[in-house]
Amino acid sequence: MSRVIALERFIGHIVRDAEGRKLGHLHEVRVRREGDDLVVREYVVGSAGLLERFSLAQFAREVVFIFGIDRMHGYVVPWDSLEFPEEGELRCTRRAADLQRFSAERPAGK
Amino acid sequence: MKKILGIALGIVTSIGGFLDVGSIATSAQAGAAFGYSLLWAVLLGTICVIFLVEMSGRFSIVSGHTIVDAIRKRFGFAGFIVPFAASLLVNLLVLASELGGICVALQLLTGIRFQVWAIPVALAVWLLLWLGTFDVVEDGTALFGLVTLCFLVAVFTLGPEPRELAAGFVPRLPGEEHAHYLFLAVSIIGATIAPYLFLFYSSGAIEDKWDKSYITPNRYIATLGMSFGAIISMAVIVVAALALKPEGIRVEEYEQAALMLVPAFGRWGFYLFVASLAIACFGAALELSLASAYSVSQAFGWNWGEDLEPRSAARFSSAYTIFIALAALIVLSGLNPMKLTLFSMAITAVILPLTALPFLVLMNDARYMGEHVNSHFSNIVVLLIVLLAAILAVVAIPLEIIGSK
Amino acid sequence: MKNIDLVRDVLDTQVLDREQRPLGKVDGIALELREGSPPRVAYLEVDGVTAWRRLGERYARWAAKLARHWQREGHPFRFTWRQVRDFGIDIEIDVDAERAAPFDLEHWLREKLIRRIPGGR
Amino acid sequence: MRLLGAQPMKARIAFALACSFAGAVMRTLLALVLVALAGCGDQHEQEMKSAASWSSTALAVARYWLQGDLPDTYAKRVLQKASEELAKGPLPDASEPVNQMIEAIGKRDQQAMRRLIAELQAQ
Repeated sequence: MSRVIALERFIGHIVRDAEGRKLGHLHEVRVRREGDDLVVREYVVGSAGLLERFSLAQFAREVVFIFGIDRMHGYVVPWDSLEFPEEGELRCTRRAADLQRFSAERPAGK
Repeated sequence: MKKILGIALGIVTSIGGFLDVGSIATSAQAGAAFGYSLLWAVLLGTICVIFLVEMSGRFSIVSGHTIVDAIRKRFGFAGFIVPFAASLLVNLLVLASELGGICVALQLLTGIRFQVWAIPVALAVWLLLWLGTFDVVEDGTALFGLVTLCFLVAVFTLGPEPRELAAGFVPRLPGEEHAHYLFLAVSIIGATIAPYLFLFYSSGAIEDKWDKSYITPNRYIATLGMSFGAIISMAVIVVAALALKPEGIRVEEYEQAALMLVPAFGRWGFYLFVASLAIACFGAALELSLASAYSVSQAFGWNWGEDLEPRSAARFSSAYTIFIALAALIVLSGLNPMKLTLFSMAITAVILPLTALPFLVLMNDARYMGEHVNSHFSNIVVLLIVLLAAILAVVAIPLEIIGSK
Repeated sequence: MKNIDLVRDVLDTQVLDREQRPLGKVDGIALELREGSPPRVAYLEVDGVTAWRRLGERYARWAAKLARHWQREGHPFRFTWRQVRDFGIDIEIDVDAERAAPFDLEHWLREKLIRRIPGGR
Repeated sequence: MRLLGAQPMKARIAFALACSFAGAVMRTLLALVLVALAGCGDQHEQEMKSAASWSSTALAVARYWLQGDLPDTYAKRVLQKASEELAKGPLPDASEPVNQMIEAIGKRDQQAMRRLIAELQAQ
């Protein structure tokens, strides 16, 4: 059974982990080109993902004293671990501790 | 050779675009009320606008995109729409001020009330956009804009004391009327760093199809053009300080400002002022209408371009048509054009961070800019001036409203 | 470019038609969530109402009410990744803008406004 | 492109200049904000200034008109405005001579104009 969702409406929404703890906001969706299709690999959650989206990691580090960037962090959620419910918040089926960390200093997967 | 011509033309263009109703009104008030002591505000604004204009040209050259286009992509529709709407609203107020400036010039000349002129003037601006091409608008504005050089000539005729003049560039507390001084400082900065200037410039670079060989010329055009514009703006302050302040005339209305060139030019002075006001405002009104229509089209991904026939860019042409009509309505409503202008300029300063900061983020994005990303120096200069102006404006506007009942 | 960041690189990107004419922006991305295999991008949308929906359902309703004046058929306009001819800073797709749904407003304005003004032809 | 990297010396001088300018701007504006917040707007003083300015405007217009430097329509219009503003303000008496100036322009009566200037100055 498959279902179609409007991705743009979930961008910026809060994601909670398996234990109900807040992981952060959904900021990026990484896809891979497979033939004529774009297939999701992972989701980036948390404020570091926002910086990544703005290509700001470099700039932010330079004005670290203004934004306090060292406290920014994020998680990489694999494609099979994020649920888009009909109602309510986005849920990650894993616990925060089991997820790959994502930091603005070293963009993961690069 | 062609490039040198281009540079020269660019410089002239920016003089035409730089001096507008905002600069004339704020500078005339500042000079009449506070002598040379607000010259530093023009300097501060000019430094910032040189950086911003150079950046916007560089951005379009390197990325092939206009600023609005790129801001929407980076910040998403939801993040983009609020600053965008705010900047359009301010553009509308400023356009109304420009149209008001032309109407006032006609009122000074004919004695017929300015509201009566609102519709003919709006029609004239619109007709030029409807029938003209980008070059006509840009170069025409530029050539006629040279009239405003008369303020510079007036400075030499009146001969200010150089040492006092230099002192005006050092910020100092005035003896009295602090709230009004602050408000004028903010309005001058707002008038100098008009966001439509760099939006227009960035679209212009695309319309003129600048390639990477224009990176260096772009720097000269931005620096020299904006500096010349600033010099004329400063000249207005100096002339007002020399011609109006000693008489005890404060500029509360354009009628009073119109006297400022008489000591220098005698009977020609009045006509030169009227011509400068009308032409500068007309040029700025053209650029503003275009800049606004550009941003709407670029925001929604429509086809745009002043060189297209109205028919093949219907949404673009409709955008400026509607925009000019709305501005004409504001003029018709009979708001005092001088007050409208000053407040539009101060509000411009308030929303400056909304347009300038996202732009700054783009300028540091290597995906767009590659090796041409901003230097730290230019980031910091723009960041500081823009934030400073905005914070001050937030303080100054309520104070001015309280002060003037 | 094998890996693409959907939000950064695709959403809100300028869409051009096959003759490089601006068609609109990528206002929405539809993901197909599949049982047992990773989600795929089903289609991309160019549609004002979709864009306004991102601010909230209320804005979408207003936009839809307004858009009813000029919209003909084929809304919202959708295209698949298969139709993408070039993907860089812009997305170029294999359609004719003049005949595509996002141009309804353009046609409507030509018809109702531009044509009635002298010099508009 | 990196300004600081490419031209260390020039950039350093520019930087020093910029810093001192920025410092002066900051100090002044901070002081201004404080002062402005403290003693914001004396209503009466404001009105006095405005009235004085309009009467000066009338005087200047009259003088320039005598020199033949201003067209009649404009001169009349400013004087009209000045008289209205004066009538509203704390110096309503000054509006009368200004009104007579408008008549003097209508009759192109230079003699009367000189007298009115003196009269207005006396106030």
